[in-house]
Amino acid sequence: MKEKLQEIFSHHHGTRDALIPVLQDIQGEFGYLSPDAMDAAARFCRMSPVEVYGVATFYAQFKFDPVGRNIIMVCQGTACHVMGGARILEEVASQLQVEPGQTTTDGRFTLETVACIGACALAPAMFVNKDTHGRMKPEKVAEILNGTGN
Amino acid sequence: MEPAIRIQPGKDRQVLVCRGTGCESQKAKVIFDNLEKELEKAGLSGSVETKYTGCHGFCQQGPTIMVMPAGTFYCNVTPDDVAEIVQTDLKGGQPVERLLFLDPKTKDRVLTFRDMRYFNPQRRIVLRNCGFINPEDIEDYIAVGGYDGAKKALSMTQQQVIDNMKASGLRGRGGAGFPTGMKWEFANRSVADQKYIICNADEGDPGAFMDRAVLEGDPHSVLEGLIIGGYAIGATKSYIYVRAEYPMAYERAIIAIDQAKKKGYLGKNIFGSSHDFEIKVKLGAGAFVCGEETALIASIEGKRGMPMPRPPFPAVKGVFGKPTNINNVETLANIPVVMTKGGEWFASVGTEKSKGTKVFALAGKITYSGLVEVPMGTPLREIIEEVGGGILNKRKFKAAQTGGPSGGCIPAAHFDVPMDYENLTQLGAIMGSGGLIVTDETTCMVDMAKFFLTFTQKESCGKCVPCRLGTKKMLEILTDVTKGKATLEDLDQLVALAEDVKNGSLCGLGQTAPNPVLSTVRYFRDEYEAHILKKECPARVCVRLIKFQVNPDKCKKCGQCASACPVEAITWKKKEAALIDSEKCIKCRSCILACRYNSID
Amino acid sequence: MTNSIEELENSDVILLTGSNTREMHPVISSFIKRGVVSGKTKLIVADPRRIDLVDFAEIWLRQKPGSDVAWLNGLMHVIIKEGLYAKKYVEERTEDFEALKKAVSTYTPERVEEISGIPAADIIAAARLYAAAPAAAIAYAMGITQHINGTDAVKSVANLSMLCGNIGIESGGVNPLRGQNNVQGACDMGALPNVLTAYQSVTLPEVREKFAKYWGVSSLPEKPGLTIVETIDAAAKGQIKGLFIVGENPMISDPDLHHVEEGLRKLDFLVVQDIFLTETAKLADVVLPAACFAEKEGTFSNTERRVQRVRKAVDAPGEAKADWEIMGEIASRMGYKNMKYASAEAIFDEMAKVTPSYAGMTYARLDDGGLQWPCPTADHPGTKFLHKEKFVRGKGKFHAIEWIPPAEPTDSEYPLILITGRVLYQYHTGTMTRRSEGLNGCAPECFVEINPVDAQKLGIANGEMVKVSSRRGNLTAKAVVGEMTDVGAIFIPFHYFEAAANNLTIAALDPQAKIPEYKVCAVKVEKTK
Amino acid sequence: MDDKLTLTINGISVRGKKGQTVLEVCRENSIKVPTLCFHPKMPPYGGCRLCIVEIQNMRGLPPSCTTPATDGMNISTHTDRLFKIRRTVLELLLAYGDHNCLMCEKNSECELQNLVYEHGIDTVRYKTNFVPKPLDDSSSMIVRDPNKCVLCGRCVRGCLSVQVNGVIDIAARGSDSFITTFNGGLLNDSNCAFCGECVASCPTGALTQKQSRFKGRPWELKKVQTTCTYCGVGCQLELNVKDNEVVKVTTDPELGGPNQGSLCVKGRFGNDFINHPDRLKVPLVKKNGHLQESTWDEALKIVADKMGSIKKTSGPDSLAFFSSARTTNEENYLVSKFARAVIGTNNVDHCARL
Repeated sequence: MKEKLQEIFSHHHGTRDALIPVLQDIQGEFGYLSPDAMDAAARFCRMSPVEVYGVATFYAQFKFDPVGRNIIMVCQGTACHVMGGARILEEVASQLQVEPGQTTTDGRFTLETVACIGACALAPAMFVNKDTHGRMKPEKVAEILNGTGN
Repeated sequence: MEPAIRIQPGKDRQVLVCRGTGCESQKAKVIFDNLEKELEKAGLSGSVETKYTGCHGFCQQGPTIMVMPAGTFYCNVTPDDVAEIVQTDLKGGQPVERLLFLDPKTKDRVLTFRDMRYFNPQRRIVLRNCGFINPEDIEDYIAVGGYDGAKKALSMTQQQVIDNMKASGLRGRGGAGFPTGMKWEFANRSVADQKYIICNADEGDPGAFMDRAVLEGDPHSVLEGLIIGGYAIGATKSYIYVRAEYPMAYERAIIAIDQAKKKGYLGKNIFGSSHDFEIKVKLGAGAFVCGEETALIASIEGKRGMPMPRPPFPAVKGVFGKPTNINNVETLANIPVVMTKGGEWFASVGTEKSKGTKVFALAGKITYSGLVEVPMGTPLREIIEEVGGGILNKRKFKAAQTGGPSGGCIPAAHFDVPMDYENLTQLGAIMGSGGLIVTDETTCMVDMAKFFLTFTQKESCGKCVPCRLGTKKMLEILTDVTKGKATLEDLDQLVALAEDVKNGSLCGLGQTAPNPVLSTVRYFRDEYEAHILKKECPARVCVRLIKFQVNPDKCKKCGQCASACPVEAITWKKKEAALIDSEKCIKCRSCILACRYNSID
Repeated sequence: MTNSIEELENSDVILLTGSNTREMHPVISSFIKRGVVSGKTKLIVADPRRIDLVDFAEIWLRQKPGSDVAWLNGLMHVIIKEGLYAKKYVEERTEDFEALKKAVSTYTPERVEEISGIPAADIIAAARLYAAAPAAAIAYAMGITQHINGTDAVKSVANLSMLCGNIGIESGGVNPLRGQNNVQGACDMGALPNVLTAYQSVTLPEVREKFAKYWGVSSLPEKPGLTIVETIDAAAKGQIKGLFIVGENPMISDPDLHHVEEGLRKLDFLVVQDIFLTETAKLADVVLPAACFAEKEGTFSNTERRVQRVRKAVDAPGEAKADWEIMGEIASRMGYKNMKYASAEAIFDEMAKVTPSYAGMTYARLDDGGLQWPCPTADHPGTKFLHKEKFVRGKGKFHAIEWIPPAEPTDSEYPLILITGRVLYQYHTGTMTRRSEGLNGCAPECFVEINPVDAQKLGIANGEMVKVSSRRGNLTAKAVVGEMTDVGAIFIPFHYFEAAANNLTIAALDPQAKIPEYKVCAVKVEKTK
Repeated sequence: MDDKLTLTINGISVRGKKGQTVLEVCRENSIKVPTLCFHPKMPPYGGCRLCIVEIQNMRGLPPSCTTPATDGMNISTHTDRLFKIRRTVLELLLAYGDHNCLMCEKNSECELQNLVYEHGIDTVRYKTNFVPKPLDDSSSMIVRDPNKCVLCGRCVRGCLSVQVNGVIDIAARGSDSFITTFNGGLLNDSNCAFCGECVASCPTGALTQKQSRFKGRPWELKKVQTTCTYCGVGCQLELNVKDNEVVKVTTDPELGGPNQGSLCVKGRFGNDFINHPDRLKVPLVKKNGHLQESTWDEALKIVADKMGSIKKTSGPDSLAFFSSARTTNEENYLVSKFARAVIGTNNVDHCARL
C-alpha cells in the first residue's frame, strides 16, 4: 500500500488544496479510504488526520469500507423520482438484500444511490459500473443483475 | 441555428453520431464502429467523414445520428440499422424512411432536424455547437468561429469588455440571475496580487443536465468564456469545478485545456498578448451545497464544503483569500457569442429584463425529454406542447417544477406564463439552473415536496441550525402527511417553520429549501388537506394511503392493470372489472401507472 | 527569554531546537503552531527526535545528539559565506565578529554533515531561510544546554541570532524555554552559588556590602559556593556535612543516582522540606511539611521574565506551613532576627529594594497581568523584549566556539546513545503528577523509545520489556518501537523512580554552567529474560 | 487616517472602529446580541444564526459576528422578525437534544440555558423523534455528551484554530453531523493532549470536566486566581474551591498573563495532588533509623541546633542549601538570605540545570 500511496502522492503538490484530489485517487486505487490511507494523506497534505476524516465524511463520494466488485448506482434525481426511480431502488435493494451504501455478503455488489447523473431523459436510470441502463422497469432488474460479472 | 461546421478536405458529407449520455448508454459506440466498417465496405471512406459529437439534445429518441450538410436526422438507430443507412442514404442518396422522426401530430416522417417540431422553436446560443462539432478537437471549434471572442476581448480594454457584458444584460444562469457584467466589475475593482475566475460546473439540481451537455459537447466555449472573463477581471488563474458524477465532462475539459495550451490560447502570453491565463479542473466529491459559491471555494481549498456568511463576498475574498469570480457553465458558454456578436445583439433576444436564451432540461411526464434552448420569455405552454410534444400518454398537465430543490411549481392555471426570471419568481417558482420537470395527475405534490426536502435535508451541510434541524423537522411533518398521520396544526407548523428556515438560514441552500413546500402548499393545499383530513392521496402515490382496490364505477375493463402487475395479484376477465388480491399485492403501483382511467383507489 | 511568548506567533521564522515544545510547553507550542498555520511563520526544527512539531516544520534538521555547536556553526558558515548576515547591525551593535568568522570558517556544510549527520543541503537551506527572515526567533530548551558544552551551544545560539540582527527586535531573540514554574525566579532571587539577586556577583565587594547592610550582618561570604552536583560530590567526600533541601528531589532528578545516594547517606544531617515524602525525603533526618502553591501567597517569575502573583486558595493540610514561614522560624531559633515577616508581600518589598530589575514592582502592580523585568522604577511598564536599542553590556559580543564531542562516546559494549527527557503528562520527578489520577493514568510507566532498525537487530518487539544499562546502572522498562528516535539512539523519560533514567546518566558537567550531560551517554539495551 | 465609524443601532447613533464586526460594535456599546457559536478567541463561524441582525440595504439577515461594520450602517438587533427566528433556532436545538438542566453539570453556566430563558421559552413546539447517542466516557478527564451538543463548532475551533492540536472535527454533514475524533473513535484512544480547550469553549454541557463532576455547583465555587505550578510558562488560572478543597481549575483570557485563556493538561487537570492523602501534614524526625511524626517545636529545634553545631565545628561552608525552582520568589530569596546571612555560605543552588 505504501508504494501505491507514494505513487499517488507523486502526482500532487503536498498542500491542503490537494486533499480532495488525493482522496479521490486513493479511492480510485483501493476502492475506499482506509484509516491508514487517510492518515498518510493527512501527512502529505500537512493537515491533521481528523481534518481529513472531517472532509472525507462530508462528501458523499467517499467510502470507508471496501466495496463490492460491482457498483450498482440507482439515480434518485427528480426526473427519475417522478418516473418511478424509488421503485427501482426498492427492487434492487430487495434482490440484493442490502440497503443503499451496503455491500452484499459475497462482495459481488455494492448498492449506492446518486443524487442525479444528468441522464434525466432516460429516467428512471440505473448504472452498473460504467454502463447506463435507462427507462428502467422493476422487472428488468433481475436480468441486469444476473448479467453482471462475478 | 446551426453553425458552419468544418468538413475534412476532399470529403463532401459528414455523419454526426451523438455521444451524449443518453445515446452513449444505448450503444452509440457500436453504431459508430459499424458505421466506419460499412463505409469502408461501401468504398465511401474517402468521401464521407464520421464524427462523434456531444448531445444532439433529442435524448428521448436516441441514439440519434445526423447526415450533414443535408441535415437528415435518424432516430432510435440500432447498430443493425447502420448498413442500411450507408447503403440507402450515403450510397443511394435516399433517406431511410423508417428511421426518420415521425411527427405525432401530422403522422408524417420528417427528413431533417431543421423541420422537426422539437428543434424548430428553439434558438440555440448556448448549445450552438453541441451536436455539430467534435468536442475533442479544437480545430472543429475554431472552424465555427471559436476563440474569436477571446481574441476580440484581448484587443479591448478590460472596461470595454465589462461594458459590453453589461450591455448584453446577461444574467447568471446558475440560479440567482445576478447580472454577469456587474459581477465582473466588482471582481475587477478588487485589488490583489492574484485573482481567480471559477467555472461552477457542479450542476447540483437533480433534474438538470445542460451544464453537463455543454462541457461534454462544447468544452472550448466554456474555456473561451473563462479566458474572456479572466481578462476582464484581471484573473490569471482559473478552476473548472466539475461534479464527480460527470466523468466524461471532466475528461473532455482536460482534453480541451491541453489542446488550448498547445495552441497558445492558455498559458503565458495567451494569443500573443501580455495576459497569462491557466485553467485547472477540480473534481467535486458529491455535495450539492458546493454549488453555493463560498462552499465551492471551501471545497477547492480542500475543506468541508460549508458556506461562509457574506460579506466578505468572493469578489473581495474568495479562493485562498483572493478576489474570485464564479460563473456557471451556461453563463460562460454564452460569453463568446456576446463578444463576437456584441452585447446589443445579445440583448435583442429575450425579454426586457431577461436577455438571451435559456436552456431547459425537460424531463418527467413529457413526451420528448431532452435539452431545449428557447429565448427568454417563451411561454411554458409552447415549451411543453410544441417542443416537448405534450404530456406523456396523453395525461393531464398538472404542474411544471422549475429550479429543482430550490424552486417551486407552476400550476396549470399559469400554463401560459412567459418563462423569465421575474415571472417565475412572482409565481414562487424560480428559474434556477433550468431543470423543468413536468408532472401530471399521477404525481402527488406532497410527495414531490417530500422528495425535494429529503434531498435538501440530506445535502444540508449542517452548519446553521435552521437548515440542519429545521429541514429535518419539516421532513418529519411531510412524512407524517404522506402517511396520513398529520393534523392541520402540523400543516400550519410546517408553513411557519418553512418561513423561519427560509429567512433564518445561512446560505442559499437553506434559504430556498422550503420553496418546494411553500409552493406546493400555495397551489395544492387541497392535496395536503386530502392527505390530512381524508387520509387520501389523490394522485395515488403515497402508498400508505392507497387502498389498492379497483373502483368498479370508473373501471373501463381494459385489463391493462392485470398485465402490468408483476406478481399476478390482479384477476381480470373480459368485460369485467378487475379485482386485486390484497394478499398477493406488493403495493408497487404498477397497476396505477398502467391504468389510464385513474380507476384504482 | 529575551522576548515574550506572544511574540512567537508573529515571528517570520522560528528556529526551534532541543525543545519538545508540544509536550513540555504545550501553551507556547500553540503560539508557534498558530503562526505556522496562519502562514506567517516558517518553522525550522532541529532535534534528534521526530517530535510532533516536525509536522509543522518547513525544515527538520535531525542532528546526532551532542553536535549542536557544529551545526549552529555550519549555519553561520553559510550565512557569512553567502553574505546573508545583518552587516549594519553587526557593525554597529556587536564586537568580535572577525573571531566568529574565523571560528566558523572551517564548519563547511560538508564537514557539519560528517559531524552532525544533517545533510549539507539542509544546512544551507536552513541557513538561508533563517537569514532571510525579517524577524527570526530562536527557541530552545534543555536539549541545547544539558551537554558538557551546553554553555558553548547557548553562546552559539546567541551568535547566530546576533549575526542576523535578531536580538533587540520584536518577535526575534534568543528564547530559552524554562522547564519549571519558577526556575527564572529562583535564579533571579540569587538561589545560585555565585550571585545574589538579579545576578549581582558575590565577588563584588560593593554588592556584598549593600546586602550586608540590608540584611543586618557585618559581612557576607565572597567565595562562590558549590552547585548541586558539586555539593553531592563534596558530600560524598565528606566535605559537606549538613544539607538543607527545599522542595527538590535529587534522588530522581540528579545524574548518576547511585552516586547521589552515596553522597546523601554520608551527610551528618539532612533536612528536607517538601509537600510529599519524596525519595530524597526518605533519607532525611528531619522532614518539614510545606504548603503547596495553592496554599500560600507569593510570586513566580515565568520564562518570559514575567513576575506574577500566587494566591492562597485553600488552607494547607494538617500543620504544614509555607516555606517562608518555616525558614523564618529556623532563622529566629538560630538567633537571626531579620527574617521575621508578617507576610510574603513584606519579603517581596524587601527583595525589591536590593534587586534593581524588580525595584519598580509591588504586589499591587503585579495584580494586573504581572510585570516583566527589568522594571526598575515604580512607573516603569516592564520590558517586553530585551536589548532593544543596545545590549545590556553595551555591544553584543560574538564568541568563537569550537565543537567538542560528548563526554562518553558509544563503543562496542555500550553502542547506543541515551537521550533523557520528559513527557507531557509528567512533571520533573513526578512528585505531583504521579499523584494526579488523570495525568498518571495517561503515562503511568516508564518506556524506552527505540528505532525499528535497532529493535530488530536486538530482537525486540514493541511493548516488550527491556533492560537498559550504562556504566553506572540499569533499569527495566517497556520498549516503544518507532521512528521517534533515530537509529543508534534511544530515549527514556526521567520521571519514574521505579525505572529512574538517572541511574544511567553520567555526571559529566559543563565546565562553566555545571550542567550535567543528560542528553548523551552510552548505553546498551537487552531483552529481559 | 480616521478609523472611526458612526453607525445607527436600534435608532441610536453609536461609534465603532474600522475593522470591527457589527457584533463587536454592539458589545462595545452594551447592546446585547445573543450568540452561541461565537467565541472571542476564535475566528467567527456564523452558524448558530442567533446573532443575526437586520441591516438597511442589505439582503437577508446577516450574522453580526461575521459582518464588518461600515460607516453609516443602520442596524436593528431586536426586531420581532429576528426574535421569532431566534426562538425557532433555540426550540429546534432543544427538540433535537437531551437538555435536562437538573442533571447537567453545566446548570447555571450554560449559554443555551441562558438564551432559552432570555427568549422566554417555556415549551417546545416541536415534537421530534430524537434518538439519544451514547456518551464518550472513556477519558478520565473529559466527558463528551453528544446529546447536549449544539454543533456550534467552538470545541473544534478551539482544538484546530486556537491550540492547533487537530484532535476533533465535525464529521458527516447535515443533521447527521457530529463532533468526532479521527475515524470516529473514543477520545481516550485519540491523539488528544487533554488541554481542555474544547471543554472550556463548550457553551453547553456537551463537554465537561470529569474530575469535578458532582463536586460543586458553579454558584458554590469560589474562584481564586493564581499562577500555575507546573512549567515555566506561568499560566494564569483559577482554582475553584469548595469547602477548602480545590475541585476544579478554569481559566479566562480576562485573567491576563501569557496563556491568553489556554491551559495544558497539567494546569487544567493535574491539580488533584493538592488534596492527595499522601501530603505531609506534620514534621517527621528520624529516630532509631526511622522517620516518625513529631512536632514543629521539636523538629525546628533539632534543625536549628544541628546546623548551628555543624557551622561551629566544620565551618559555614560545610553546610549547603538546595533551594527550589518550584517555590516562590520570596522563598528563594529567603533561602539565599538564610544561607548567606544566617549561615555565611554561598553554597546555595537549585535545580535550574536539571
